[in-house]
Amino acid sequence: MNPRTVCAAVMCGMLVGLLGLAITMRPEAVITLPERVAAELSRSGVSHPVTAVLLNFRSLDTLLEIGVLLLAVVVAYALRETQADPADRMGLDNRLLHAVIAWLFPLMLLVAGYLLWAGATRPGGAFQAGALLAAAGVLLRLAGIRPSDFAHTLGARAVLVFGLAVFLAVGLGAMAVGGHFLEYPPAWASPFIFGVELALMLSIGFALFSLFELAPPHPVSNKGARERSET
Amino acid sequence: MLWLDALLAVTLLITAVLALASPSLFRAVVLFIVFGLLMALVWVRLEAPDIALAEAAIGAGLTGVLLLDTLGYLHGQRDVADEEEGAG
Amino acid sequence: MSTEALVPWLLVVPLTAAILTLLVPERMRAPVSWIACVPMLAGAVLITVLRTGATIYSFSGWEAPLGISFTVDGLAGGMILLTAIVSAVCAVHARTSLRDEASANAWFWPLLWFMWTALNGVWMSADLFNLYVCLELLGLAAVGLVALRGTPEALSAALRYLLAALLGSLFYLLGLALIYGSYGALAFTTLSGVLEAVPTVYVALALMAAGLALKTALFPLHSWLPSAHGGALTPVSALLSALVVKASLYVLIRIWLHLTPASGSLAGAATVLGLLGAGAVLWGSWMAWRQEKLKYLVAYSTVAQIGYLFLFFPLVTSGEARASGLAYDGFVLMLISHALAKSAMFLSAGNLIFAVGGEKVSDLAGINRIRQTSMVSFGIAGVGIMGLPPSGGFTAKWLYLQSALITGQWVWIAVLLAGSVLSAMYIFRVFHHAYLDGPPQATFRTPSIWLESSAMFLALSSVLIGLSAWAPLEWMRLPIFKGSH
Amino acid sequence: MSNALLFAWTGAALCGLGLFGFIVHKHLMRRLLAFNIMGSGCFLMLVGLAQDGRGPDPIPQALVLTGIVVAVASTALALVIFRRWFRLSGKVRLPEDA
Repeated sequence: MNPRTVCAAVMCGMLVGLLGLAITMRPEAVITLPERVAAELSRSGVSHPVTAVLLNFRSLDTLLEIGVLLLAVVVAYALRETQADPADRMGLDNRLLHAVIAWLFPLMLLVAGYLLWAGATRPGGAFQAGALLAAAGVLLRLAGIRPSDFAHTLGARAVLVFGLAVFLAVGLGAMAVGGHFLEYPPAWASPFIFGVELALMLSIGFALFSLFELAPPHPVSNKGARERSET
Repeated sequence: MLWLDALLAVTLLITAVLALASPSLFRAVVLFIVFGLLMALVWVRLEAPDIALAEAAIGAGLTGVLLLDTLGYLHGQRDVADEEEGAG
Repeated sequence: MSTEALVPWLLVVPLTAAILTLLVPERMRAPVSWIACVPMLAGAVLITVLRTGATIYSFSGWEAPLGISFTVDGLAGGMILLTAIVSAVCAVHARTSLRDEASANAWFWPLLWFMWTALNGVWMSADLFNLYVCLELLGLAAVGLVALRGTPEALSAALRYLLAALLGSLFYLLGLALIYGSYGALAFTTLSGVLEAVPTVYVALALMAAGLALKTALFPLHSWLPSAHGGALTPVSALLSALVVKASLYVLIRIWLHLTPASGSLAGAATVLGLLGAGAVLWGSWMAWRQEKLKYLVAYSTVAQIGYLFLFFPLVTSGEARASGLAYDGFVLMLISHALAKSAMFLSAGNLIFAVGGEKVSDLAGINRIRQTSMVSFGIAGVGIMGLPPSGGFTAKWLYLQSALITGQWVWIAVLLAGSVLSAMYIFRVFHHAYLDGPPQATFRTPSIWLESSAMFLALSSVLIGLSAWAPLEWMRLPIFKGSH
Repeated sequence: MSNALLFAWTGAALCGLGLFGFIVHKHLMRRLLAFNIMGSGCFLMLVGLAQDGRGPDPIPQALVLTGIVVAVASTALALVIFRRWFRLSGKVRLPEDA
């Protein structure tokens, strides 16, 4: 047994032991927040409680979380420029794949739109829709289709910050009409939340896609390519 | 239904162990994606469909793609078999 | 004008600046950032001057526990001002020092603004989960800033830092899960005084403390810090050592002050934290003395100084009101003077490295013959780090000593004295090399006035804060420690 | 035992497994896998404990959604830095683990 394994086993045992102790010995829970959420739901502008928590009651968390996502993309940009990349990977040039994508791509956009719209009343919302958009982008990318150097344009950066900017603008708009930051007037809550979600979906989707796109490209993994990279 | 959940929990744990212990990194990543999909099932059982959707799309899907892409990058650059020895 | 209206702007302005710096052309990013520093400084000064009592601000108009509330009390206000001053001066330094690093120069600015947003969030947030998001934003921004240099050393340091930060966050999140599972709330105002002295609460607090200690690089969890702080670009090193490591410690202090169960003793936990702090002081100073590279010496000095900050825990739990008050004052002053002195020291070290063209302490040979301003600012900052009068570091240690004397905790007095001697050793080692004979004067470069004056400004502030310590202490005193003076 | 509590226990076990893997492994990608598994364990505990003996609770569910996005951002950031590190150094581990 090397010391590292022993150390890991001890730490793991301690953690599980402590968690077990905490779960078995925990006091009678007093959780009333779900009732509070249910009571205020009608004033939140959406009827799905999770969306209400994410985009109204605790919207500041969501705002900062978009910042976290954006930050990861910024670092990817920064490192990409520090070191120049080799030639781009070619992608899987496959006719069947192209045919499948021709069908799948619009379908994915459609489902993303549905998820966004559904988020107000039932499961779904900007994150899931954004992830689907990103997946659609990755699919295109795998098929060798790429938006020509779009990543390095002002437009790309504008799409990235769009969600955060709209979120901030809506928050400030709420302040302009006399509320707190991000305090939607109940009558306007629905359209505000939908607008924010739409912007977030675009930015989240593009950010997740960029994290894939901005990673250093590698040559196609075949023998020839490997030899090229060795030299 | 509790026995079904217990079965799911056990499968989840076994997948996690396999993903962490697999000698092949590629197999570990694939098992991790399976783990993510099982997590999505768990979220459905916990009446959290929002998380289930996000877990399947982001947790398993995108993280999996990023991991696989990185794996391809490692192998595309050079043979890392010798590096992997002893890391398992 | 009430301070309440200022609170959201302390997040909105840096986030807007982050967006703008991403959109404008690269050469405009520094000027835009400079302009944005002005409202940040103004807001920080206003909130310090105008605040009376604790200001509570509910985001989205939903009060805690349903929504997220920020609390700006004396401690938070002081940290906002400190952040604004140090970050603005580092921005001045970065404008010149990053000019030769094309990519770093372009992307430093948005990362700086995300970091600033996260710091302000950490100082003000009174919600456990919101603090988690703020800490993640801060951690990823800091990791990005370390990686910015792009060298293999910087990248591996960034990865090690990232792994430590992520693990720390997970421990924090586990504690949070246990607390929500038992008490159904995340807001400090709701949880304060509610937590009972039961195993679950202690496990939750211990997990959070462990995670935060890892993020603060408390000995023996400090191994990620020296390469991250020592290997980063100079203004980044200054920001990380002065502000970023303090954020997780600050959250720990908040939890300690607001969430620990009223019944039940904390003396055991406080002693453990104090002993680890003592270990940090001794080990960090010793390692600093042994470093070859100048910036690594300064980074290990941070490990040691974090140890002093952790002595707060045993001193504040002594049960004697006057001793607790003194310990709090000493802690606050130590925090401020270390932030100012250490950022000054890193900026000076960066300038010295630029001047002599080598990273090692021994490369400094001969620099003193040509009266380098950077050597002077390094020395003034060193006075604060060693805790010699009239610096803030001296007054802080003096307050700690008094607190320890009242309750007769001789161990910590010994640690304070030993730490001072050790820090004098590693700082005089730098001076020793500077006085040695070296290459002819012609091989030295002269750093620009911007670089030298920004380091000097922070160094002088670290002394000034010692001469006028009553002012920040008066502003930053919390109600629970009032009346003890 | 409710199924929520069962999954909370599962989460605790996953945290332990993840921590073990995180410490024992040296390959950075394996450490990231372990981090993600530990993260999933944390999320399970958060929701499981809150929902034990009660119905679905939207607050921890929303927190976990936020947590998942933060986790994927962290993982992606780690992979980006890792790839650069690998390209410059040819190594898949941190220098002190080599």
